[in-house]
Amino acid sequence: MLLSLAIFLPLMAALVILFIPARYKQAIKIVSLIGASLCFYVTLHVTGAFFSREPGETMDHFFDNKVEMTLSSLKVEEQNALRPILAAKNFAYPAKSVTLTEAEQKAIHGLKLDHVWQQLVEMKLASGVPQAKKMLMTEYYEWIPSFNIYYFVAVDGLSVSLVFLSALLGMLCIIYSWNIEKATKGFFSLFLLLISALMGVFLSLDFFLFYVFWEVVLLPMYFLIGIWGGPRRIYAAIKFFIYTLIGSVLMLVAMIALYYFSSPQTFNVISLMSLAPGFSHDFQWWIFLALFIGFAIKVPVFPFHTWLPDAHVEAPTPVSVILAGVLLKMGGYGFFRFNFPIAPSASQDPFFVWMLAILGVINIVYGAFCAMAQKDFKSLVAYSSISHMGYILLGMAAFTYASMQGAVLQMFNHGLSSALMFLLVGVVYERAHHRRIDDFGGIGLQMPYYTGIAMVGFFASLGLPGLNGFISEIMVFLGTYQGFSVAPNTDKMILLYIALSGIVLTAVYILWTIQRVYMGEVKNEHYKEFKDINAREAISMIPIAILCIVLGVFPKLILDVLQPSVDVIVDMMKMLGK
Amino acid sequence: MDKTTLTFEQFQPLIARFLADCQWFWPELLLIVVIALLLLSDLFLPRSKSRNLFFLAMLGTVAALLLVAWDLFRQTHGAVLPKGGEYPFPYLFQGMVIADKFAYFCKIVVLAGTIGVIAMSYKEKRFNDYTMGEYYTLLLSSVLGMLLMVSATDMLMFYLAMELTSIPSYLLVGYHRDDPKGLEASLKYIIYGAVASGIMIYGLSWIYGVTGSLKISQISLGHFDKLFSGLVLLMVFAGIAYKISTVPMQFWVPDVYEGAPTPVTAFLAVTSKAAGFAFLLRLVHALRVSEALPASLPPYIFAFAVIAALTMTIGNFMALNQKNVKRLLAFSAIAHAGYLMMGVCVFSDQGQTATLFYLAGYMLMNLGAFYIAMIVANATDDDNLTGFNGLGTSAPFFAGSMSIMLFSLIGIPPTVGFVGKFQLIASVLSSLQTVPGWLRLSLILLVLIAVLNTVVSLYYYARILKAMYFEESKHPGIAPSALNTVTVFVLAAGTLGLGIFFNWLIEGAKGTL
Amino acid sequence: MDTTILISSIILFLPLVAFIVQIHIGRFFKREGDWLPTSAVGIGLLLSLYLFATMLGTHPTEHGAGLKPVMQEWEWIRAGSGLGLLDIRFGIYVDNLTVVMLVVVTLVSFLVHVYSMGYMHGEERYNRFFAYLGLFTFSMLGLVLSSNLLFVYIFWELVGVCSYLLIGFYIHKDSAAAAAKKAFITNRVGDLGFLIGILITVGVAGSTMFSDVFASVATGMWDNKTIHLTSGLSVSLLTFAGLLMFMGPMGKSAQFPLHVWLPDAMEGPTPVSALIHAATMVAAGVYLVGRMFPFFTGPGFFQGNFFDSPVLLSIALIGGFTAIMAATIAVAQTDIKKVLAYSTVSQLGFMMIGCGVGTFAFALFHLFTHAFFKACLFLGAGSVIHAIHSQEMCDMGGLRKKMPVTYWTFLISTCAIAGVPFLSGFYSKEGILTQALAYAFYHGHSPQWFVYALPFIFGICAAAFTAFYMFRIIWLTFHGHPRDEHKYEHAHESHFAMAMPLVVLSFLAIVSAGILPGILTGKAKSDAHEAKAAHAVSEFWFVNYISPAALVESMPAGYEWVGGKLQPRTAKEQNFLKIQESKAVAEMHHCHTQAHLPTLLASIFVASLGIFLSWLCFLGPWHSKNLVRGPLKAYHKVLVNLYYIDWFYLKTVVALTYLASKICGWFDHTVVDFLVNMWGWITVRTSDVAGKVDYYGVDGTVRMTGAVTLKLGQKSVKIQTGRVQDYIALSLMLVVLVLFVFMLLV
Amino acid sequence: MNFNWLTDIGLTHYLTVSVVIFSLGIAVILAKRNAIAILMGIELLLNAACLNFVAFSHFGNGAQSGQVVAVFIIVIAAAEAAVALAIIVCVYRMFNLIAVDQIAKMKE
Repeated sequence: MLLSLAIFLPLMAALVILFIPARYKQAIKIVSLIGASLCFYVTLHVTGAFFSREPGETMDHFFDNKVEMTLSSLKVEEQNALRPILAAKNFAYPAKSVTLTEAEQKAIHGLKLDHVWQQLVEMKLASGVPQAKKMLMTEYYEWIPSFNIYYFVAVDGLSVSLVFLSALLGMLCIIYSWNIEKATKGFFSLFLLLISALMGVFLSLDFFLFYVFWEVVLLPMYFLIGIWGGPRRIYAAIKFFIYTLIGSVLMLVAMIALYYFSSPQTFNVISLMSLAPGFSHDFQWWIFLALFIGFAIKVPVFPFHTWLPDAHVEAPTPVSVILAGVLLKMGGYGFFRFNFPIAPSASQDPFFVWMLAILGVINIVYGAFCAMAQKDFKSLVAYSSISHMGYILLGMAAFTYASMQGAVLQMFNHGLSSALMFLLVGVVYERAHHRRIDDFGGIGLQMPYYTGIAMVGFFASLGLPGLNGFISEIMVFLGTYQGFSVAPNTDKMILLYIALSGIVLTAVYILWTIQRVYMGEVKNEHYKEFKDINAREAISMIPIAILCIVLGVFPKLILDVLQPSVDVIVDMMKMLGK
Repeated sequence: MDKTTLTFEQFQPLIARFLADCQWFWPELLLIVVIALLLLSDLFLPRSKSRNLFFLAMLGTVAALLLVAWDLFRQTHGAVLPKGGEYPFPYLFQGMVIADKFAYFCKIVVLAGTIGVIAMSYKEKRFNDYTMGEYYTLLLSSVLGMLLMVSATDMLMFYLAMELTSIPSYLLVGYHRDDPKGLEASLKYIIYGAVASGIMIYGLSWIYGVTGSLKISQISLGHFDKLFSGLVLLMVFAGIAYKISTVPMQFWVPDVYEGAPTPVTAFLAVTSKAAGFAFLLRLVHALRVSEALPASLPPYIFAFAVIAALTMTIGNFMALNQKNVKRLLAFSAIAHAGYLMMGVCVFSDQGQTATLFYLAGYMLMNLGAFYIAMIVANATDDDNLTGFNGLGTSAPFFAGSMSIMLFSLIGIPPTVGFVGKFQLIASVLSSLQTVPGWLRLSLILLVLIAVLNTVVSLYYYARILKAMYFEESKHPGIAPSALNTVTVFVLAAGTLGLGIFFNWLIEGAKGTL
Repeated sequence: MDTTILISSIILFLPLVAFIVQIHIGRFFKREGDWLPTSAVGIGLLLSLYLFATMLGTHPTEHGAGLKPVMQEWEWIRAGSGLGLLDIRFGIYVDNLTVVMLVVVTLVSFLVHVYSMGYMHGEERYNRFFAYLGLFTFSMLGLVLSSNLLFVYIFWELVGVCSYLLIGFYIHKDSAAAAAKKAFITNRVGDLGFLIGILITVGVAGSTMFSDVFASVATGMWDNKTIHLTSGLSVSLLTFAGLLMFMGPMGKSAQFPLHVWLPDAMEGPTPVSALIHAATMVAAGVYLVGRMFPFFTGPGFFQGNFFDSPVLLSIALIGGFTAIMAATIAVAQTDIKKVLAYSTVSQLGFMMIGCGVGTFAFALFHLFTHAFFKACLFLGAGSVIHAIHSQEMCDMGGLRKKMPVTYWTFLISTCAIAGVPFLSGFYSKEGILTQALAYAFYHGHSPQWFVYALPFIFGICAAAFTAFYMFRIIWLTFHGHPRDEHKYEHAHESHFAMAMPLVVLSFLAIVSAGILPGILTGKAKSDAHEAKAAHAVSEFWFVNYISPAALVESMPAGYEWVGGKLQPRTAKEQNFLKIQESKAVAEMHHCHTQAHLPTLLASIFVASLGIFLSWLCFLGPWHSKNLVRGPLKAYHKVLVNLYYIDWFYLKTVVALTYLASKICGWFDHTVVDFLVNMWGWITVRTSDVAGKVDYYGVDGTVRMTGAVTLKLGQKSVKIQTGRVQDYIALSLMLVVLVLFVFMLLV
Repeated sequence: MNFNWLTDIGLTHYLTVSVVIFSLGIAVILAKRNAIAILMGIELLLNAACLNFVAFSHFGNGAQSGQVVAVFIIVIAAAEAAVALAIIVCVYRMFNLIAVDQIAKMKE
């Protein structure tokens, strides 16, 4: 029940806000804050389950009990018709396909049990998958029986980190956007809708449900950028919308193809994982490509990244914090949840491994160089996000325990550090009303406390040891070295060396920015009377800075959560590889 | 010439069967009564009062809808079924008309659409100084024609029903006698429509000649020369294509939709398209079932696929630069006809359910779009997109529902548009397994074209969103009216609701197989 | 928890606590909380001295003198399992070398804290300065104490960031900001090499612990591994990793290619220069080379042969070249802090020669002594600058009478660094030079004997130049007539807080090597005989404690995972970490004794030559003939421009990166921004104009696809001509088209 | 038995005549500018269909339904003509011209 609460609490708050007349701005803000903090409170409970000794029922037990329950709810003769057939079938992990013989088909059809049989097979397959052992708090209700679509929601290490991130950033952004005056009712209801859609994306395990939440994220973003954005906001909004729509329609085709080519036709991602080895290699190849493009546009990977700088430059600060902090992770999350388990043999295909490695390196190096060339502070931070996401691709190309875990951790860390950086830029923008880096100068003296937090933010994204950026980078590098020193892909080692140069390039453009913005003479008199950050900004920034430091010094905190579920993905791949 | 002449005894069972069949014909009969009442009342009512004929018309349509529902309920729960005659029950009146679940589903869709159109007509500002009696008469007779078209199983019945639908709509298009655009539209419409039905009936004559009967189930052209059967079927398809506005015969749509008064445009776009597709589905089902054709189905699949692709692309590309809202929605209607054709072209049960589902969903969202376009046109007297500027701030409710409609037309998930498009693409992809090699590639191409068209369509729909929310301009605001709010709310809630809880509609559409 | 581990962890974390408290609420304490970090480091100093005393006091067993090494580890990062396991552990490792380094770091840091109380008094961000000093000491101590190569890297970068913050302390000065950025980026380049070295080591040895790394070298895991860079050239992996790892020290200790940041780092306040560029940070590089000496030597280390490893040779050559280059530049500098900076670079070159030629003990010994007298020099220069508010030597002159304490302490340290006999500098430098000459003799018969002789030649010349430029400072600042009357009147002796450190440091400069060995060696000799210590006992106490054997032999076995908990590995007999006697050791001993006398004479001669020449040029007869304008003009110009290295970097590396970023920025904006830009009204209107092809080119593929789609939309709408007959004609045409397609297929 | 084209009028003759009428109708519709002429063209189409139905019902084996269809077609043709003329009158009153190619203000 906890997960559905987490998903729909912000939505309910949004609906409540719709009924408050627009002139009670303060009431609207308070309600939205309550909604977001409640959602964060629930997320804390969910994350708590991962730290406590007895984390509660895992998914495979859940499904075994559900199978027993559905069987016992049937009439007696139906039961003894189904039980033998069920026993005859093989549901162990790589169960390529589950087909019925002619006789069984007729028997089941005779008793009008097709739908029940379909549900039982799906559940048995899902409970066989190793990943199910790591999933907690499963919820499984019938939604659209005619297309075997279920409201199927669960959480594991990989998704809990991103759910925690989106809940935290959601709450902090609502605190930060306390001074939004233009159509506040619209802003806060859309923002809460966005948060609940994001929670939905990370928690849903039914492909159709995932796709619905994936697209629902699109709508509020379009309006948030389009209405409250900067001068070229309309252009940026439609550009963002079209880019993501191209990606998601390709995903739609892949989703439907998967549904029709899986033998007990299902949208259930976990049982698809069990059926995936059954697909032919080139079918998996095309599915991997379609899903890859869909997710790559969101990550943004090199050729599809041009929407990100525009969206960031034009979006208002809280929106670009959520955009950088969480939306970019949807793509990365998609790779781990959908691309690898559902197209296992295609993901080991040398073509894709090379593509991931090369695109990752291009992202890192090209992103860094572009960041150096930017005049606008926000687009600089946007390009730095592109550069940081390159590590995730590199980690995935290497496909070892350390590099995969490093990539997942990099998603979480980059979420924190880029969110913090965008808040920093927002603070400066609110005072100076412009973002041209060269016109800033000497802010360090004016606003010491702010500069302190800025140092934490910038050095976290620089990858300074002692802050969280370093942990994921070092894990990706170590993992990638392990991965690339093994026989098949030793010739990719040169790519690792180029990627390593990234740490120097990142240092260059970040320090150059710090020098131009925070240090040096105060260029124009107007900056003299900048006040230091007020309570609202402080509350929204300090938790993230503290998290950056804590995770940097004591990474075991989050690694214990991530390790089981990321290792299980790698084990599944290795098991199929042999 | 010793053709058998019927004696009275032989004639008697026919009359009995006819009277029994009438038991199942109540909705149509009721409509006829209402039409008659409307005509009579028009004589007595003074011009100023003719507006409230709306209530009579609305009452009649709602009653007809309830009757259809009642018939459906009766049929499935053991009512006494008419016996005798060479055609078993579902066939009424000697096999001319059928009263199966498919017909009932489509009748409900058509009647529901009409209710929306009637509500629009009541609110259309420019109708104030016209007598509405004739308007509603023409409207309901056209609806009667659609109800017949939907349940026609005989080509002649289809031709008659099509004419009964088309001819009143020619007049409805030109109802504003002093509006040059309206007249021009109706002139073009009648010429184009007449030519199309002429071609169709000529094709039918050839089919009659070759197969000896006009019953759909007996149409089997498999063993004829390919060119002849192709040409004849295409001529028949030309007629249907004119009705459902797909590629060969879609040129009339932009001008007529722009010229006609908005309620009539909505009527043409929603209900007549639904009736046309219903008959096309019935024809396709007949072709598929009669064993004459199954072997040679792939070329028909390919031909329809080409038509679908062309319709989509032409509809979407032409809509890109439109200024006038109704003209833009006209091209979007063509595009949606293209998507619907995707469901038809796969010749499969899955395709049929997907098309029916999309028809129902399309009725909701398109009616909503036209309704709000009309309200905005009434408020600002500006047919172009600029009429929508600043609607977001001045009338948030209508702007919100318009956004829901637009997102549904684009095919964004939580709406019925997405679910419909999802099922259409699913039906095409599911037929991949049963289709020969070369066709599989073209069907995948069709799906890709459909997907890219969705993205292209996003652009011009988003221009309305841009006008509503991103343009800062003084908008006069919309006069509050109970009927407007209720209808728009019902349509918007329907679009959104069906987007989330749509299982019952799929079961209903599946039931029609 | 072993007591030494407990003490060392207290020493380590006290400054960190001080930093955290100071940074947040420092400014509210009295005297803005400067006493907090100072007392933290002071306690650290006392504890280190206690450890140092225990080390000296322990009875020399047959393993060698000093503490028995102790290690304690805690789990940090675990990923994966089985083959792909990644297991990084945080650990503290204490042995003789660590204790010595602890003393050096805490002592100098404490003195700098005290000194900056005086020097920085009244500065605007006073409390923040002390916070940074605390963080710097913490990271330096962490670097010295950690038992794990990766944690050395982590503290390495932390030290880099602290130097960035300290150099950039005068935040309002643009030059300081630029200098800080330059320092951090150059260090970062060095760290890049260091990181790649670590990656390779982890790849081969499986873990980053020193014990495992040395074990992998000893047990021959690296033997047959080679890496072929280009088609022909293939280098042994160990050498490749060693050279890469040496890039770290090159960056940190400002060796030849990466030395450009050190002179600019003088922008920071003088105590920072003293702390960073005299004693601690730059010493990190030498400490790493010392700690990883077995790794750099390779398998030969465990046969006692430290002289045949290519890595060490290249270290020696780089060190040598840096020494000579920096010394020559120092001669031409007028800014007193710049001269001292270059002198540090040169002395570091010396230490690298020491490590390169095989005696890392003397190298560290030189580090030990250099820390004291260089800190004293810097603080002395600081008090001079503080007095006359200018760093240029041409404003100074004749300050002898005005600032006697500073003068005398400065003179002692200058003699020490110049290599005047019976002072600490002389012993350590002489030790290195003897070993360098022995190294030359050892390789005397090999074909490229000249290459092996280069370190010694560089060393001797550098020693000469050192003497020359150090005494040049003395003549220019303290002797001769005052060049700037106004500043001369204004000059005054600095008060007690600044003078005390000077005195202590100058005393240590004398004592740290000279007298002390006499006392201790006696005792050491007797204990050694009693414990029949196998190792030759040298007359310098330092070398007994920091010997290759002490480094490796009694290294604890480290930890392992037992049932999910970290337990110390059962100390099974690690015989491979023993150093067997071999022929090479005896031969080197012979060369060493042979080289002892000649170096002694050569270094004394060279030192006196340097002093005499500098007296001649700056105080004596040639004083008036300004040589700089005359014959030496060309050389002077080259030296002033620092051999144009800075200029070369600016023109190549920096310019190239800037150009690359400009290209990528443009490329991204125009060519790659290929989204379907349907929204561009401009494109719609201008695209109507035929022949606008160049506009598409510039507009980028995105906008082009957008424009093409819009154009298509526009053109296709034209077929709606409005005339019914056209519609009917078109429809019939389409019917025929569809029929044709239908016919074509079947 | 020889089958003389000229004397024995068979089904094919009717069909050829109807095809000729049909194509003439199409030609008239496309060629003429006057709306009423176009109407005549439409009538031609419908008559061609009528002819076909009657011919097939006579010669073909089908029951007499062909002629029933013909009657229906005539009725519908009449209805269509009436409505078309009504519209043309209104158009004439508004534009006082019925040249179809000039009444084309609504384009692209």
